[in-house]
Order: sequence, then structure tokens, then C-alpha cells
Amino acid sequence: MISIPSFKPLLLSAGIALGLTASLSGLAEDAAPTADQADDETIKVGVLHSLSGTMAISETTLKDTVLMLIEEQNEKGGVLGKQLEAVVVDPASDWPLFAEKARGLIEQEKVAAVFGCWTSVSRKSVLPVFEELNGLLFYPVQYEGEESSKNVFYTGAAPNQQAIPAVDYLKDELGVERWVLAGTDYVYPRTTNKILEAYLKQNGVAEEDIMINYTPFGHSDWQSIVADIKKFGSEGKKTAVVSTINGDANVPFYKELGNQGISAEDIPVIAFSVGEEELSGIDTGPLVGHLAAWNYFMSVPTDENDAFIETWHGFIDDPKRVTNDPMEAHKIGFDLWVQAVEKAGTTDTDAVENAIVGLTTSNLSGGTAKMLPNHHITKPVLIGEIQDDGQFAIVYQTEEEVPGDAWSDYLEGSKDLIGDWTDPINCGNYNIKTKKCLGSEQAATE
Amino acid sequence: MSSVSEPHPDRETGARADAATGSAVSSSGEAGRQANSTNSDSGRGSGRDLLHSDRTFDFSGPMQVWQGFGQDFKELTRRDRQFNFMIRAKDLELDVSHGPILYLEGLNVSFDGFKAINELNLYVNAGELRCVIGPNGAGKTTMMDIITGKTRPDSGSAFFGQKIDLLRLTEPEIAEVGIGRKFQKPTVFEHHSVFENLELAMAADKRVFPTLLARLTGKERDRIDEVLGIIGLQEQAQREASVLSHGQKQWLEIGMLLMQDPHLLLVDEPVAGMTHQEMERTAELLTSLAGKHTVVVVEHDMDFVRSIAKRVTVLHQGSVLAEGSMDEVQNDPRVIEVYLGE
Amino acid sequence: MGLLQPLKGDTGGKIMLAVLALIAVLVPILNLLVPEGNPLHVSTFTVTLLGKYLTYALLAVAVDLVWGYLGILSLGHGAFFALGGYAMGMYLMRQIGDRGVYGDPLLPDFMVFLDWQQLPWFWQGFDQFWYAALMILLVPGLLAFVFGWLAFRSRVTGVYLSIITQALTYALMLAFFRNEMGFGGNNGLTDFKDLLGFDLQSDGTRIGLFLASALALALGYWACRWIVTSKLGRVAVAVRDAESRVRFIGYRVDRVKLAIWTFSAVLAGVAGALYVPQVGIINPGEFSPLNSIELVVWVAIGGRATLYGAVIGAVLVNYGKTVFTGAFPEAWLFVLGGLFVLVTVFLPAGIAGLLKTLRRRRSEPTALKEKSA
Amino acid sequence: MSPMSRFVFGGSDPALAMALGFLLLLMTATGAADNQSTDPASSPTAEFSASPATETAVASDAAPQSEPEPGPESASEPAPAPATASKPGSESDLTAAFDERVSQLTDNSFKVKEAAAQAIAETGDARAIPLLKALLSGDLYYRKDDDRIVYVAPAGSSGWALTDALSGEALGEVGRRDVRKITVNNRMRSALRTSIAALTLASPDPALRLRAAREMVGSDDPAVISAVRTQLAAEDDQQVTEVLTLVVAIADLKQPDIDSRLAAIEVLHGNLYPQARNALNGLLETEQDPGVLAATKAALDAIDRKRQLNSSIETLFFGLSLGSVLVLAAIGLAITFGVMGVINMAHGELIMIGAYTTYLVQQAMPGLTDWSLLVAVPAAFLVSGAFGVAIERTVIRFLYGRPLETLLATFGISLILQQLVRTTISAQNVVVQNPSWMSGSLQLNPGLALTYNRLYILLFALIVFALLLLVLKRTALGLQVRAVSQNRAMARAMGVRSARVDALTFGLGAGIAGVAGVALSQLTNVGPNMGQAYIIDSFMVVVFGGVGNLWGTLVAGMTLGVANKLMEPWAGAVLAKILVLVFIILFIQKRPRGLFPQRGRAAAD
Repeated sequence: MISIPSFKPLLLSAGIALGLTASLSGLAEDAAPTADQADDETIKVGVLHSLSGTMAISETTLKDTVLMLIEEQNEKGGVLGKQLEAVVVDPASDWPLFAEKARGLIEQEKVAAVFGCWTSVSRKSVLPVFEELNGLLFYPVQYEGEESSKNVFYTGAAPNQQAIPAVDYLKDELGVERWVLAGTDYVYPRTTNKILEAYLKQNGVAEEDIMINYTPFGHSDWQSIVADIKKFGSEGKKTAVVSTINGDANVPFYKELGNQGISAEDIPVIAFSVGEEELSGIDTGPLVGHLAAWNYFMSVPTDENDAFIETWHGFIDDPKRVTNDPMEAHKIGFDLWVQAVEKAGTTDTDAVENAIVGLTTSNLSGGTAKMLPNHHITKPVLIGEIQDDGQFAIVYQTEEEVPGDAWSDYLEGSKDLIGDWTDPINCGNYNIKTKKCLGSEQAATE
Repeated sequence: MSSVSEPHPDRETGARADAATGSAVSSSGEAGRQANSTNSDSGRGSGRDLLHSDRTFDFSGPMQVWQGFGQDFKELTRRDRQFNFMIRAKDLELDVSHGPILYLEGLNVSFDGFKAINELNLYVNAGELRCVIGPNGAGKTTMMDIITGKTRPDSGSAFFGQKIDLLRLTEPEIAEVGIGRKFQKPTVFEHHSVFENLELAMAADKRVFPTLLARLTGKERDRIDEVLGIIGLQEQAQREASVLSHGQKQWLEIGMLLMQDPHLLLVDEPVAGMTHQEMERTAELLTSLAGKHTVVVVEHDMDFVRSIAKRVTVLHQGSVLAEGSMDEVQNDPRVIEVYLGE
Repeated sequence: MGLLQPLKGDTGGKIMLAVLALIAVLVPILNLLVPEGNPLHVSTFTVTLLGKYLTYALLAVAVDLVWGYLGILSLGHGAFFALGGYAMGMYLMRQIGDRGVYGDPLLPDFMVFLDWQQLPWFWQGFDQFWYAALMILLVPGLLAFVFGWLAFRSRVTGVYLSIITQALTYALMLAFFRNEMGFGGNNGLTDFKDLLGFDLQSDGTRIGLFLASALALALGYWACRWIVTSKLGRVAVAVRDAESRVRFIGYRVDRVKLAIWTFSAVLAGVAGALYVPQVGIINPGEFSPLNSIELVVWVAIGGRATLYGAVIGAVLVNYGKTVFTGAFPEAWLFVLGGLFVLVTVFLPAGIAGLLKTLRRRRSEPTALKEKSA
Repeated sequence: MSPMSRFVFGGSDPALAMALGFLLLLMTATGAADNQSTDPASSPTAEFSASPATETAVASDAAPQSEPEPGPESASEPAPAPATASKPGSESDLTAAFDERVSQLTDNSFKVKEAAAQAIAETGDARAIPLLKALLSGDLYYRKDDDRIVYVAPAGSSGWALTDALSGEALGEVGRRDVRKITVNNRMRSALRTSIAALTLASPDPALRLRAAREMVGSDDPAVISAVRTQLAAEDDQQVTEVLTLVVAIADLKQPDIDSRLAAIEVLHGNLYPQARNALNGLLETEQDPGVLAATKAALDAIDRKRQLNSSIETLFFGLSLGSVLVLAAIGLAITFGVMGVINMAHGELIMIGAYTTYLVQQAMPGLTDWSLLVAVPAAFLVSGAFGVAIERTVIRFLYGRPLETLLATFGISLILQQLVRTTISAQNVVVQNPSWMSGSLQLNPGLALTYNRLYILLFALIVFALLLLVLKRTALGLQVRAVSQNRAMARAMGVRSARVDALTFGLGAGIAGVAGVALSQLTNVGPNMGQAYIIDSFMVVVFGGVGNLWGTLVAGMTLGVANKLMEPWAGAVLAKILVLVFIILFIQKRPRGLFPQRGRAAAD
């Protein structure tokens, strides 16, 4: 059918075709000495954090953390007598690439578990892959909730482990009456702010005392918005800003705050996405007294923490590097996973899933973290004030750990939902009223 | 685009319609032309009334515009109306019953202050071969730009035959009504073969989809080969135009002109960079074209002009200085003065 | 015969199509019939990867059509790709039905938790595949038509045109990031279940999508060849080389541009529509101007104005990306960046150009014959 | 190609070496600096150099090391003589009470601490002020083993020298972990400020008094008010008097008798202190007397009118400052892209390099933050410029006449530069400190303040623009640049060494990008991706202004900035930006060659 003169090309093309497919399918095997036999002496652990692109700023640290934990574990003799082997890939802050890499890790590299993702969208992007291929993902970042997957373990804070206690603190300790809910326009701030709005109104805060504002990613010109906040705050009632502003946009935001002379005494800002790592990029002089709510601070005065910081500095070989909440989350997640594997005696996903629920490990703030049936963990809530050395002075801490809620009680759609991955329920979105699982049937049939 | 900002009366479909249907009202379009001509890049591509039924109304004032509008409205509501986009430029028949094929009247163009064309009046009769000479900056090329729609005059009128108002047509439309142009600096399509260059220029339905579906008929091939013969580029037919010599490019462009088979050929410095015998062949070609076509040649080379010209127009500072046979012109004291003056 | 007309003298294209055909035959066999563990087995991972490359290739062809043959450097083609993707994404979202986490029969999850009460008007109809398919063609096409109609009539050219195409995609990105828009904001559309009733996660469906992509690429390529080998194609090249001259021989340049530009946008839309179900997510990031620039780079590397070059470029660059991001995650940007620089400096005609010169050098006469044929 | 390429590297070597050399030098300098410079726990007072003026003041006279025993002159009240070993009984009780209160500061509950601080302030003990100030600025610690309250000063690399806060005796050195900071929270901080204010209200230094007075605006604590009244009687400083009268007036709004209320309202008429407005608004609710009500309304109207004016001025300023940022970011591009026709996708990264240079300079000269920028500007110009020259010599020179290809090559370069920064410095953002003169804001009136950094950057943008114009119009280089950009061949024929000119031009554009980086480092984060944030906008500005026309760039930048800010209030940040983009698209339809069309190599298509 292809006209005769180009016969040589035909052969050539055949060659190319074979080559291409072969090289592609061979891709993974090149990267790691043939999967099967690798299983014998090592257990592979996937690390799925962006090392380039916009999210590299936050995620590279987590990659290093996992590497550190693995190194530590291997020194202790590994898991099930096998050494752990990290498989690091770079999804480059490109969400479809996250899904592709996840598939590669599970299908090609046959990793036992994956530690990774930061943004909600990256998690959403890989979620179907993990559910399809039945892999394990440990997700270390505080997030919007409204999710509970069989294959994901959420070691970061759910909204009820961060937002609500923070607002309570402002209300009770600082007597705040007016609220600015400022956030980057994506799902985490949107959800958190909706929860808070509902919560505040329940506590008798009037409509006009709540100001909600959304800005795009990496928003860098905060003049008008900060000016508005200033006006909003000068109406007599004590005002506070609850900030769900994401990563990059924070630096210019805080600089503008400082320059427009809004001190923490006038209008305190409490942030849910600003930790030591972010502060290390800001000149904190003007920010002293502004707050952040987390489940861990580098300044936590415990020996576990001191030890952790020490190993971190040793590993990264830089005494100035800070530690932060997601790092702790990864540590907890990793410890729990190791325990679960030891308990189950295998790295098989289902076995580990069954083994891990109910396990506990000590967190860095002197308490214990327990893996709950909804695949979230118990966490203490800490509130810290920014100090001029970029650290947080802890001004509040819940007495006991707060269990993570997959589904918020303050949202219409989800107040009747719970996640429970233990028998008999065994699904992520069980409706306690109708007594059955909604939606995604793979959850129901599992 | 510009129609957004400056609603010219002549943009009103009604106005187009009235012209299209040849009704007596021309003023709206007229006024539109005046206003329009002030900015050179405005409203290209937008259809305008192509016909201009009665030239006596020509310099009617703005008053007429309003009547025009009234008329427009009537036109819009007429049932037998025909919208302008329905008639295409090539459907316009060229009316040369009064002799001249080209009327240029009271043209003025100035480029930031400098008057390139100054009250230029020029008439060219159908079928004649006219040479236009003049010192540099006399406005020869600018005149051609006006005729081909590249430049819009500040004022004046330019008609092709009696009915077709050139100032309201875009370049492609002007090409379609039958005016072809060869540029001073030969511009051919470098990445196309000589053959393809001619094929593209060939008179044909040049709308998008016909072009997409166009396939060369035998007749067309013959025509192309014929022209290849005329311009003596048979051997180079399949060579890329970019490899041609300057002279060959000149020929190719003339060839493209022939393929367009226009009523009026505007030839800008055809023999620049040609050898002597090439020049002679060009001269033969042009003279042979005259009669069937109308040819206007702009040239510096006096010998060449003498060899072909029956009638010569001398431009100077944007207006006609003298006109007549070569001898008359050459003996005209003003002309001598101008040329010696340089 | 008539079908092969457009491929006359396009050896590269023939090879490319042959490769395509072979892969289209090999891959399903190696994936479905060859048992796993067998060294010849092609994993589903590879299949989806290849499928993705093919959609990128189609996109690149669309870009090459306007850039290579019409001289319009579009820095906004990603927008058309993404719009096609969103149209498909919306269909897939509607297919989820009540299997979303909130079990709402009508509203997608993200609408439920932003408590939207009913489905916005522009989501209506997307439960029908035919409608979605129509939109996949229509939406990018319409946008391109309006944009082009404005730009080409007012004779915006060169970098000015490039930059406003960039502005277009940038504006769309910002718009789609807004949650109020009703396209899922930053999270975009994801967690798709099935397409035309086929489970998206089954190997069969993946193979199906892969084959569809291959077919789309083949047809798209053929259509583009058909255009560029037609007289219109020659006019386009003429426009690229000497726009005003084309006007003087009686072509309406703006309409020529508009027609080809719009067609190219539609192709991009189709590519996007095939891309989404294979990668499983569409999000405003696809509108990012940098993406659009990158895909121009693919074309340049493959070789501008040789459609098959675009295909080579797209596949090679993305294959490289896949390998490098896995093999040396820390340094792959150096490699990729370096590649871009070297190719532009040392291979102005791209890889296709390199191949051509090699072929030429080997057999000058045949090359000439091909030309004159 | 091969002989050519040999040329390249021959030609480029020095340029490259220069660029890298400079960078390395800076980095080594940093390395050196790191060893002895700030680490997370080092003395906070050191950091204060970088904090706003107000903070600095508090800190400096809070720094206990400088004045462990504040003499009577600093606290000028009827204060008892400084505490010594032997003192009369009554005083000793006082001191006993004082010491007892102080010891409570070690308590964990902020409520207790706050009460203690309050009490300390009320004792009026001379040691109160420095103690409270130290507490406020977080310099007050206590020893873990015996809960003794101490001031600390860094001693050696790890240890701290302690001074007893009560007796002022030196307690020798201890390790960091032996002492713990006495933390304060927001609420305490504001309480402390007021108390300190109350104590310093009578201080001889008018600046201190003014700050004290400001702290008290809106306070309704009778004690405070009476203190204010007494001070007001004695006050001689103009500004202070104003503020004090305001304080009194606000308090007087609650007076029973109408006349004093009216008088108070008269004072508050059109006063822009928010507290005044709030007080008046409060009065609207409670007031019965119609006359007073009318007066209140009038006063409020006056205030609101002024606020209107303020906010419109503010918006304009915001617009201009956003514009100036756009101009800064784009102006370098106006050279490389506008004049040379190089579609320079690496422009953003050149800005980034400038910003990083600022960072490295600051690291190299710790403690001199206030001066660092003056060094950083030329440094950034040189470094980015050097990079620019290197890029031009090694890549761009092959691509002249292929403008679109330059886009691809420079895109590749931008990727490389980003990764280069990630690997050599770090993937995280880095801290660039703001010099004190760039922090805080210029208070035009109580309701309107223009932030200094924005002001300076606006100024800076204009200066850079003017200089650039000067270079292009007045210098030989400028002449040659314009010559080459208009007609390369002709310029060559006239003996212009176009290669050299190209390199220099591109270097100039790149250098200016670097300078812009310095400015931007003061506004936003300095990280590997910062470049990408500006590249698109820069192109929009240049094209909108008209390629190859500097004035166009200026006008375009400012226009877009102001337009954006005018729309933001009602459209919101995102929509505003979208509208601006749409506007650009439509505008280009109307003027396909931008605001100020000009023929440049890029303009010719």
C-alpha cells in the first residue's frame, strides 16, 4: 500500500518501532536492576516529590527527609531483614506527570510504598492510580479533608486538627471578634474557609464581621488587599487574619503587612501553611508575634525532637536547615509503615493496610500518633508565635491528641460521612445515617 | 477592526446594497471614502460598495451622507436587495466605453509633511502603453501604490474604468478586478518553484475553499508552459525561485503578471539589472502586450523608454509635469530644466 | 492512490506513518497476548505513555501547520489543547454519576463541596458523548476563529501576534484557576471512571485509547499533508514568505490564515481530548504559557515545516523527559535545556533537517527526482 | 560551523570566566560569613537591625547589655534610687514585692505573666522599664536550675553570658540549653507596650513621648487618661500635644455634660485616627442630644470625605508602584527584545540572578544590611551583565535574523539557569533582608501611609529608566546600538564592530534585568522560580508599549499597573488581571504595532 520506492524506509521504520517500544518497556528495568530479583535483597520505597518547578521549594526537603529516614532504618538493619532502597523520581510540579510517575513507581519499580505529594491536586492526580494498582501512599501535608482512600494514609492535619483549634485560640485568648479569611484560590483554602465560616457563624459571629478574600497562586502584589485588611481591622473590634495563603505568595504578603505597619498586636495573622521552611525565606523581624497553627514546631522542647533535629542536620550537613511539620508527618508515617510491615511480615499492600490501623508511634512533641481506621492519625495542635529568629514560640498546645476527621462536621455534604477501613464497614465514605457507602464502588466492594 | 471605532457610512450594508444594485445614491460611499482615506490601514478586507453608478455626484459633501443613511435604511428593508458579500469583485464588468481605463483625479498623499503626490491628475486609455518617467521622489511608485490599494490618498479619486472605485477596494479585490503589478524590487516566492510561482499567480477563483480543492487542468498547464516560454524559464521550471538570477526574477515576476491576465499592468522598473538583450526582449514583450492589455511602465532607463513608448508622462514633485510623445516631452523646457536641475 | 497523493515525496512522513502502524500493531499484541514477566511484554504503563506521546505528537503537528507553513508562531496552542481536554473531562465527570465521593447523581464532587445547588448551564449536555465530541471540535475552533478573525483582519503579525496568543492562553489559565468558573479550579477534573461505558482502568480501554490516538495522529497528519500539498498550502507558504505580494495577486490573506489557523486549533483540541482520559486529569496548568512555548520547542527540535519532524520532536523530547526525570531527577533540566540550545544552534532545521541532508548526501539524484515528480 | 564554533569559545571564555568567577567569589565570601554569622538561636537583638524603625528604637534602648542599670535620667519619674544591697525598709518592701512579681514571670500561663507584668509596671520601680522592654523584645530569660531571671548576651560561639535582671550582677557563662526564654504572647505584648508607654510618657525624649502617646490613643483606662491630662498640661512638644489632646478628646466623648462632649467632637472633627472615627461611631449609637448628634455626624462626614481622598490617592500610588515593578522587569527586555529583536525567554532568570546576587552580597557583609543594596545594585548589574554577555557570545550570536529561534534557545537557557541556582545555592527560597530605610512607611497623615520600599522602588525605576535613556541617546555605545539595530550591514560598513556592540547591548539589557532583580528582592521571594513570575508580564508590557521603544515600555508599564489597581477593588485581583490581558489583546487589534510603533529589527516581520 505504501508506494514502492520507499521500501528501505519500511525496514528502517520497523527498526524504529521495535526500538522505541523496547526502550520504553525496558525503561524501568534500566533504572533498577530487574525488578523481580531486586525484591529478594531489598525493599523499594518510592519518593514522589517535585524536585523542580514551583513546588520544588517545599518538596525537596521532604525528599531528603525520606532519604534520611531510610538511611536511619537501614542502619538499624532495614525491614524484615532486608535493606530499604529509595527510588526517587521528579514529577516536576506537573500534575499529570505525578500520575505517570506514580504508575511507574508501582507498576515498573514494584515499590512497597510511596511517600510523596504536597499539593491537593497532585494527590488527586495520583489517587486513581494508587487505587487501581493497589499501592500505598503516605501523604504528609495538611489538607482540606473530604477524602479517605483505602490506599492513602494522611499523616498531615485534617482541618479539625488545625483550623478549628486555631480559631478557638484567637477567640478565647486574644478576644478576636472580626475575621479576615484570606487564602489562595484552590481547594484547601476554599474548604477550610467554608468550614471556618460555618463554625464562626455557629459561634455567633455576624456576617459583616467576616471578610473572605481569595488570590491567585504566587500572588505578589498585596498592596490593595493589605490596605483593605487594615481598613477592615480599624473599625474598633479586635480583628485577626486567618491565612491559608499558599507558599510563594506569603513572602510578599508578610512584607507588605510589615511595611504597612500592621503589627501582630493590631491585627494578628494566623497561618496554616507557613512553617519554619517558609519563614526561612522571610526576614521575620517585622513579623514577630504573628501566629501559625501546626502539629509540630522545630522549637518543641522534647528530647525526641532534639534528636531528630540533630540527625537532620547531620544528614543534610547544614546546621542552619530547619525542620517542619510535614517532615514530622513523614517521620510518623514512615515509622508506622515500618511497624506495620514488621507486624504483617510482608510488604503486601492489603496485609500492611490491615496491620497498620491502630498502630501507634511517638511523635516529636512528646505524645503518640495513632493510625485511625479512616487512615488519618491523631495529632496534637500547637499554636506558635513567630520569633525574630524564624522560629515559633509555642503559646498553646492541646492537652491530648486530636483525632483526624476525614469528613468535616461543618459541611453539608459530608457531616454524616465517616471513613472506616476496618471490617465490617471497610469504605472511605460511609454514611452513618443511611448506613451505607456512597459512590466509588471499588470502595464498597473492597 | 477599525470599523469598530469609526463607523463609516460606507460600512453600512445598506450603502453597499444601494451601490450593488446600482441605485443612484453614491454619496454615502463617497463621503465614507473621504473619511476613510485619512488613515491608511483602516478597513481593509471589509467589503464596500464596489460599483459606483454615477460619477456626477462624486464630490458631494457630507450633507449627502445623511440622505445616504436614509437610503441605507430603505435598502436594508428591500426584498430584492443583494448584499455586497454576494457579488465578488471579479463579477464587476469593466466599463471603458468612454475610452480611459484609469482615471486619477486630484490625488494627494503626504507622508508626515512631505507631499509625495500633489493634485495628481492622470488618465490612461484602454489598450495604450504608457511610460511614466520622472526623477527620484517624483511619486511614481507612490502612484502605483495608490492604484493597487497599498496606500490610501488623503484626497482625490481613482477609478478603474468608469464604475470601479479603486479607493474602496482592498489589494486582493483590486487584483481581482484586473490590475496586476510588478514591483520595483522583484518579489517572488523564494521557496516555491518557478512553476508554482506562476500557478499561484494564475487567474482563478482565489477564495479559500476553491483554492484548497483546486487541481491543475490541462488547459492551465498549457497556459503556464506558454508563459514559461514567453519568459524563457522552461529549464528552471522546477527550480526554487530563490536560486534565480536577478534578471530571471524580473522575468518571473512579469510572468506572474501575465498569468494574472489583468486588464491593466503596472510595471515598475522592469529592466533594472537586465542585460541589454534581456532588455530588448522585455521591450518586445511589453509592446506586444499593449492593445489587448493596458500597460503602464515606470522606468528610469531613457533608452528603454524611448524604445517602447508611444506616450510618456513626466511626473515631478507628485504631479504631472508634462505629457506627450517622447520627442515632445524631451523638448519640453520644463522637463529639461527638471532633469538638468538635478 | 488518491489517498496517497498527499504523501507523495514525503519519505519522512511515510516512514513515520509506517512506524505508527507497526507500533499500533505490535503494542496491543505485546501488551495483551504476551504474558507479564516475559521480556517482550509491554506494560500498560508503557502503553499509556506511548498514547500520551501520540497526542502530544498530534498537537505538535497542529502547531507545525501554522508555524511551519503559515509563519504564525503561536505561543497559545496549549489553550486549544486544554479546551479540548476540558470538554472531554467534563464528559468524563458526568459519566462518574453517583459514584463520586458524595454520591451526588448530578453534581461533580467539587461542586458539591462548594455547595453549588444545580449544574451550571455550560455543563448541560456533556452527559451525551456526541455533544461532548461536538464541543471538543467546536470550542477550540470557535475561539480560534474569533481570535484569528480579529487578529488577521487587523494584520497583527510577527511577535505581536505571538505575544497576544500568549496573552490569550495566560488569561484562560487565570480564568480556569478561579473556582467560581465551575471547572474545578486548580484541582481541575480528575478521578474519571469510564468512557462510553468502558472502564478507563482496564487494559482493554487503555489499548483502545492508544489506538484511537494513533489513528487520530495518522488522520491528522494526512489531513495536514493534504492541505500543505494543495494549492492552498502553496498559498500559505507564499504568505509566510511574502505576505503583501500574495495580496497583490488576489488572495485574501486574512481568510487563508483564518481557515488554516482554525483547523489547526481543532486538531489541537482533538489531541487534548485524547490526552485527558489517558493521563487521568485536566487542570488549568495545561494553559500555562510555558507549556505552549515548550511545544513550539518540540516542533523546532523535530524540524519546522516538515510535519513528520514535529512528530519526531514531540516524541523524542517527551521520551527524554520521561527517562531523565526518572534516571537523574536532580539534573534533567540541564540535559533538556542543553538539548534545546544545542539543537537550535547547530541544527537550525531540526532533526528532520539533519535526516534530509543525510539522505541528500547519500543519494542526490533521487532527491531531485522526488522534487520534480 | 566548526571554525566558527572555535571562535565562539575563544571569544566567550573571558566573559564566562568573569561571570562564574564573580559568582564563586561571592559564594566563598558567604561561606566564610556563615561560620560566624546568625544561627537560629543567636541573640535576637542582632536581628533587629533589619526590623522597622519603631521596633529598632524599642530594641536599642531595650538592649540590656548596653545599659544594665538605667540611671534616673532615662526613667524620669519620682522614682526611688536604683536598687542596691542596702536600702531603707519601705523601699525594701517595694523591692521585695517587685522581686516577687518578677519571679512570677517564669510561670507557664500567660495570664499569670500578664498580671505580673502589670504589677511590675505599677510598682514604678526604676528597674521596671528595662525589664519590661527586655521582656517585650524577648531578651529576658531564666535559668532552668534556679529560675533566676536574667539578661543574656552571646558569649563565645555556644555559650551565653548572664546578668541577673534584679541585682544586675554578672552570673558568668552558661550553655544555651541552661536558660529558657520567657515567652510573651500578643496580648501580653500590647499590654506591655501600654505599660511601658505609661512609664515613658514623661520621658524627656519627645520621640519616646510621642510613641507613648500614640500607644494610648483610644485607651479608656481612667488611670492612663489622668496621666495623660497631667502630661498634657506640662507638654511643650507640638506633635505630642496633638496626640495627647486626641486621647483626651476620645475619652471626653463619654463625659456627662454636653459641652465637653461637643468640645471633644470639635477636636475629633475630620480627625483621621481610626480610633477617633470608631469613638464617634460609638457615640452615634448612644447619644441622645440632637445637637451633639448633629455635630457627631458632621465630624464623621468630614472624616469620611478625607478618607475618600486618601483611598483614591492610595489606589493611584498602588497602581504606580505596581507599574514601576512592571517597568523594571520589562525595561531590560525592551533592550534585548525591543532593540535587538532577541525573544529572550531567559530574561526572568537574569532578574533572578540579580536577586540572588543581592542575597549573596548580604551574606558577604553581615550586619551591614542598610548598605548592602548600594553594593548589590552594581554587583547585580555586573553579574547579570556578565551572564548576558556570556549567553550572547555562546548562543545568541548564531541566531541573528532568526528571532523565533532565539526564543527556543533562550528558553533552554532559562531552564539551565534555574537548575543551576537550585543545585549551587538551594531549591528553597532565600532570605533577602530589607534595610531599615526601606521598611515601614511614610505617614502622610494618620489615615494615609505610603510604604517606603514601594516609594524607593518607584523612584529607582524612574532613575534606571532615565539612565538607560541617557546611555542610548548620549553615549557612543548608544549610537552604535541604535545603528546596528536599524541596519546591521550598513553599520558594519561604517566600521561599527557589530559583534562587540551586540555583546554589550545584550549585556546591558541583562545587567538592567539584574538591577531589577535587586529591587524585586525587596518585594517578593527570591527563589529559583522567581523569574518565571515576571517573564510573561514583561513581554506584555514591551509589546503593548511598542517593540523597540523605551518610552512605550515606561508608559505601558505604568498604564497597566494603574489600570490593574483601579479594577482590583471591584473585580478582584484575578479578574482584574484577566481584563488587563483581554484589553491588551484588543488594543493590539487597534494598533498592531503597540502604543508607540517604531521600526526595529523585531518590529520588521
